[in-house]
Amino acid sequence: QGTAGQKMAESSAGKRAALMRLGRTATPAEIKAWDIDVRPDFKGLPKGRGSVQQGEVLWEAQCASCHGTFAESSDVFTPIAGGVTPQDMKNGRVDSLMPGANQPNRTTLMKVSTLSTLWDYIHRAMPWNAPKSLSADDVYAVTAYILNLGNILPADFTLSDSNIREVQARLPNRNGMSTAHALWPGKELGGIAKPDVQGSACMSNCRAEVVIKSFLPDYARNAHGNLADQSRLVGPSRGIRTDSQAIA
Amino acid sequence: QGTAGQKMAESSAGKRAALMRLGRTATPAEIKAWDIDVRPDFKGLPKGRGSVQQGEVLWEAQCASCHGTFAESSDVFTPIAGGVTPQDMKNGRVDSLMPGANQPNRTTLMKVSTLSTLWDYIHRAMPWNAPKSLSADDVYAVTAYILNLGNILPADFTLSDSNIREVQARLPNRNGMSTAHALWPGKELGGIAKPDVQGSACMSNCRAEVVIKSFLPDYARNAHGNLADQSRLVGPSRGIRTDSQAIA
Amino acid sequence: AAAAAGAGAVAAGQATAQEGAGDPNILNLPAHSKGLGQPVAARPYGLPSEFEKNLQRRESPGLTRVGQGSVSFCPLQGLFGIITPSGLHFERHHQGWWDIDPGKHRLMVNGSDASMLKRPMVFSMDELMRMPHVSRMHFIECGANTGMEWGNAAVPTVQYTHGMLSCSEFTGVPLRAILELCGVDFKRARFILAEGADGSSMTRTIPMSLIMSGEVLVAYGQNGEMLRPENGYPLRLVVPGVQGVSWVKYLRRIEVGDMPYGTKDETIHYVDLMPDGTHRQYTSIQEVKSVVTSPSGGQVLLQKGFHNITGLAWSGRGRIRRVDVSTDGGRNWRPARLEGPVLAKCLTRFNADFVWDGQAAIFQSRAVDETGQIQPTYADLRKVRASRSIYHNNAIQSWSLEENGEVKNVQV
Amino acid sequence: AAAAAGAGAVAAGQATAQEGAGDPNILNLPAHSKGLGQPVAARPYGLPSEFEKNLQRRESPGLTRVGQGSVSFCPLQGLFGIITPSGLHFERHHQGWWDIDPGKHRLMVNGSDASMLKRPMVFSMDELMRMPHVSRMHFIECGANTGMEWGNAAVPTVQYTHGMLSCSEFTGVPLRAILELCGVDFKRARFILAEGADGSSMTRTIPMSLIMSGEVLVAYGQNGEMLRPENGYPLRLVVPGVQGVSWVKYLRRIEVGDMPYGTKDETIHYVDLMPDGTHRQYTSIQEVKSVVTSPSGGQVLLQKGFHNITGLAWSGRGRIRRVDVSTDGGRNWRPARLEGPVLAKCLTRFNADFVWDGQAAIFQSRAVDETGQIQPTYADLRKVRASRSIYHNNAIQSWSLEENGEVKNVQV
Ligand code: HEC
Ligand code: HEC
Ligand SMILES: [Ca+2]
Ligand SMILES: [Ca+2]
Ligand SMILES: [Ca+2]
Ligand SMILES: [Ca+2]
Ligand SMILES: [Ca+2]
Ligand SMILES: [Ca+2]
Ligand SMILES: [Co+2]
Ligand SMILES: [Co+2]
Repeated sequence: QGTAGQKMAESSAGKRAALMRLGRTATPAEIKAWDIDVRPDFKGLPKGRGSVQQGEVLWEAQCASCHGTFAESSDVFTPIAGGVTPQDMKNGRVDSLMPGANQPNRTTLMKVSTLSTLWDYIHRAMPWNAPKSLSADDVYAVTAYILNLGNILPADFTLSDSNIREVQARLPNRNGMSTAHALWPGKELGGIAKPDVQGSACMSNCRAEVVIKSFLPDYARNAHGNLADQSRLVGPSRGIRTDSQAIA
Repeated sequence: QGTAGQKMAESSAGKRAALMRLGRTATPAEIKAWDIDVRPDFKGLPKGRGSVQQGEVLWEAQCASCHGTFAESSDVFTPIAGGVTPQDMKNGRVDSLMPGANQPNRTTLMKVSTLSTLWDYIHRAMPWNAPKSLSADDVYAVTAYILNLGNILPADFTLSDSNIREVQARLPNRNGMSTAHALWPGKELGGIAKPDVQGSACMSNCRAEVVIKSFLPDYARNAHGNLADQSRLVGPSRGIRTDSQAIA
Repeated sequence: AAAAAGAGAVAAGQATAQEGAGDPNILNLPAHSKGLGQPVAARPYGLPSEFEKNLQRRESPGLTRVGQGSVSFCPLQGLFGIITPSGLHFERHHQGWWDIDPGKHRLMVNGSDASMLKRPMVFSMDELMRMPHVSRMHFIECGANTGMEWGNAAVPTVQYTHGMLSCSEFTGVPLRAILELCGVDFKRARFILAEGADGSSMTRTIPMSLIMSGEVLVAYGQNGEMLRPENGYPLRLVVPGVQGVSWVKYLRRIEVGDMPYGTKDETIHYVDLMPDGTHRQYTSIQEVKSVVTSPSGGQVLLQKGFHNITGLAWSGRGRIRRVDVSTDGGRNWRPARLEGPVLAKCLTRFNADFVWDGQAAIFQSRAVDETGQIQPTYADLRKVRASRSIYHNNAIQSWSLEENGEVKNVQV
Repeated sequence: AAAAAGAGAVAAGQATAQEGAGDPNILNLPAHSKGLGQPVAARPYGLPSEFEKNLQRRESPGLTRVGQGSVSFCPLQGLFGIITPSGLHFERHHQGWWDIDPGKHRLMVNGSDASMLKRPMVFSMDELMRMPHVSRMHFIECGANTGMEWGNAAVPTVQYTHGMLSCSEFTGVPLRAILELCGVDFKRARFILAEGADGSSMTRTIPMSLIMSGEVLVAYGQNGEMLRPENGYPLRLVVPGVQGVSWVKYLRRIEVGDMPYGTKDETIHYVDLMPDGTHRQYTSIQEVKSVVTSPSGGQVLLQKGFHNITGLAWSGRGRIRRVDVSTDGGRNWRPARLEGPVLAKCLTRFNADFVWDGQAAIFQSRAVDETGQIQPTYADLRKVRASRSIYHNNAIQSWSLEENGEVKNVQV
């Protein structure tokens, strides 16, 4: 005891070899248990099938309580169905996303451009309070039903791994995505190098007059509890009182 | 509402003037209430007096429970009296601080070099559970009694603001302090510029053999609770078990 | 309507205007000067003062409908420096948070097909924590931060306008090193999928170029201790400069592949609606941005005279180069002082002097990053992206100081 | 005597040696992957995971006799990076800690006599917090840290050998600016007395030269929020590089004067006994020092193979320039990697590779600061200061790794 070894300056090869002993090979069963993602090219999609009608049963039993019978509810989240037209399905672009379209909500079906996304997400995360409880066939069925609620699939349709690419080609917003921007930190997506918005470095007399274009309305100011209770009790300022007494 | 003023680039004079409006002059009564320190030259010492006998009464009522009747106790803190000799009082240096003196404790009276320190501290902090409750006369008295317990003052002595300098000249360790070191971050104390200890930059074969000169004994290893409970539950290591089962 | 309470209406602990012998808080010694306090380790893990309870993370009423799929905002109005206290770090959960047993947690690395790597692998926390690690300070900002303000001033305080922002020292293993251990074919595998272990099993595509730079960390440490459960204990991905949703919490799996994954939160959400009706997909970088945190909306200045304007600046593209401050709504600007250290993809605290003469004022700050990007005005931003983008609002924030001392959220 | 439990005796959550179909922690999805978690703001002020409870501040049994005049040590063995979580910051109280109402707290500045300044003043927290402030990261170390080890190896873990050490981002006003407001005569007033408001009303003399440098702060912020009560809420002095006892908590008063004050904690304690029987007085600077925090005493390495040696280095004289690591008790050294940022009078985290072949080893680290001071061995230190100094032990720490994986505190 007490003699000191000589373990100086390990070669980087020695270090690498030692590091290589950390971790182990994943078994096929383990990969199967966790590798559940489905890509836009449907890599990862399990075989299976489910009809709109099966989906309806499932929806009403396990989904409608949160999302509404017609997937129209915004009780727990934004609506899933609504806002898309047969014309959109043709173009692959959703008109109600255009400015001034007066569409009150942006629904899931207005935005989703890849069907894999819906399938993957329902499979991994829904029902919200029991995620990963659905079988692959269940997911096919309920996805078909959602698309039926959006008038994208007919009521007698059965969605499966063999026809899903055709259904992808019907998605209303399938052509609605762009990666022509500078907000991806790499060149993997093409994109553009130069950011699209730039500010001004002007230091004096930068604008003729300053007009307040938007002023927080009183109801919004007072809708966040008593602001006096959200500020420190010492310092240069206090929180403004917005409790019922103060705003009476 | 909504027009913006021009409050640009305040001159540093303007800023200074604005800063000068922060804070206010302290009133004499306020300074009196808080400026209680007593310096080594006795600046700050209030007038007053107290005898060893008065001090004894006070000590037994308010101090002895923690420090012992003879200020010898280490129940709550290190002993206050003990370890000094008449010879020390002459030299102003405490022999029992020398290496090999075999003094079990370093008492307060062995170390204190300035009497102001004792007076100031008792006045501001004692009794521990009721600090700042003693009058100036009380502090003179109990200080006198402590010095009497250390055989520095006779039993019939009365300590006061007018004789305290003479008592300072009797303190056993009054010449025991040095500021000839490099651990004061400034030139205010003289000191020395060059640190007194320096290590070695040797990188290889720095010592012929490595001998373990001190090894933590088992009783010390096991005297800090179960070390297994003091270490994270994951990571490269675990805490060693030192509970009664492990060391049985 | 509400009658705004002015400075006079607030009872302030000023040392000014002392009358008579003096302040009773000085003359009558407080209990803590005359008694014995509490012992050490009374709280083996400490907490803030009872007087600091007002600084909490809070939800914005009406923004979300269920707490497990919601946001709590960080109280930026009361914070100092650049480190966010972990207890006040903003939260964003999609299916609720968990306190996961780290002894049972695993990280798997696999490929979208077998040719992407030599060996799919599994690591325990014990093993990950044995690898060479780094610690780095970085901000994390939700892509939807300030999202409620795209159209108009909508919420009252900086906690709600900008509070999906926090900054910590993160400790972990560069993901690159882990991928190298698995023998990843970096030529083919240009993307990774990061996947969490919670109910949502959050998935996001991360660019390999960012991983190759060594910046992306498989992190377990945050501000000196382990990640908090709300922030992904025991493992989360740290993707500096990129929006928070990519910093996958409860990280359980990394898949390497040759195309992006089009996950729910990069196809249906976290896509930015442009004026032509298309959505920008895979928008990730949090661009140069800043905000004055004090004075800020919902505050009432107590007095005229000197005030310190303070705020935060950050950029997902690198270091902050400078910050300018305006007190007249952007007509005139002057440089702010940057507090050090100024680190890449990290919050930078700035300060500027302000002497309040009692007149109205409009506070703004404008950051510039090391790539030369300048924070835009709302007009600059909307000219290109209109106002329906939800995500990536980095416009200059305006706070209007009224004559009664109240500060309000406005847009100019 | 105790039978040391070797590596095999510890149940470890290794991902290695997987048999059959695979790890049940992977094959059987955990509850958190199949359910709904907790909502945001379930904890408006968050806390660490339940699994982190072992990392606590703790007293060292037998060191002190009463909790209000004691020390709790920071669990360095489990920390990452340089920021100390405020809840784990070490504590040293002399008369207990308090949670003081900041609205009633005052700071007074006066002179030892009237000629020292133009105007004795009183400030409220409201006013102090309006002044221009700075935020800086600094370590704080008790002068008595490692004091139990002067004579021999005495305590088992780095929490007890080195745990009177923490590091935070502090926010506050340079004391110099406050003294300038009071019109201090800097020619005459070469010292200040800092005084606290607790029962001990802790007093310490601070050199004016350090204040003139702008480094000394009247601080209210710590790691982004207000100081914790245990650390002096609402106001403490920050004296970078200087031992913790000078960082007066609950700061109530600053007196400027022309001589040092000889207070109890600079005359009877925090004086360093030298071999000639004199005490060094006003020893303040914490000299260059470092310690390996993992592997460290009381730990058991789980496995042979790669390990990351990690630790902390710091110097009260400025930045850390380099750290060397030895695994053979100081015969041979190699440079460690410094994690950035490397800041003055701040902790610096270092790392070094170590491949454990199962043999015994002795870990050491040795720091060098920007002034060229090199951390000494115990022999170097004792040659000059012997072993009764109590304070300012900055010797190189040795940890002995035994063949069974246990690490023990030794001195070589
Ligand atoms: C207990 C409530 C609940 C139940 C039951 C539920 N969901 Fe959901 N669902 C939600 C919430 C909340 C979200 C949003 C999650 C988030 O924040 O990412 C959501 C999101 C979705 C989305 C994505 C929508 C979008 O635009 O992001 C789909 C698709 C979906 N649910 C389908 C289903 C299906 C199919 C079922 C039944 C099998 C189901 N849900 C059951 C609450 C529920
Ligand atoms: C309730 C217990 C208690 C009582 C009563 C008490 N003391 Fe103390 N005393 C202490 C403790 C504990 C300390 C150490 C404080 C510290 O940690 O700084 C101390 C320190 C001292 C010291 C400094 C000793 C040194 O070496 O630092 C002196 C002198 C002293 N007390 C005198 C007195 C006097 C005089 C009284 C009565 C008027 C008194 N004490 C009453 C507990 C007590
Ligand atoms: Ca292994
Ligand atoms: Ca004033
Ligand atoms: Ca896959
Ligand atoms: Ca605004
Ligand atoms: Ca004085
Ligand atoms: Ca040792
Ligand atoms: Co988000
Ligand atoms: Co101390």
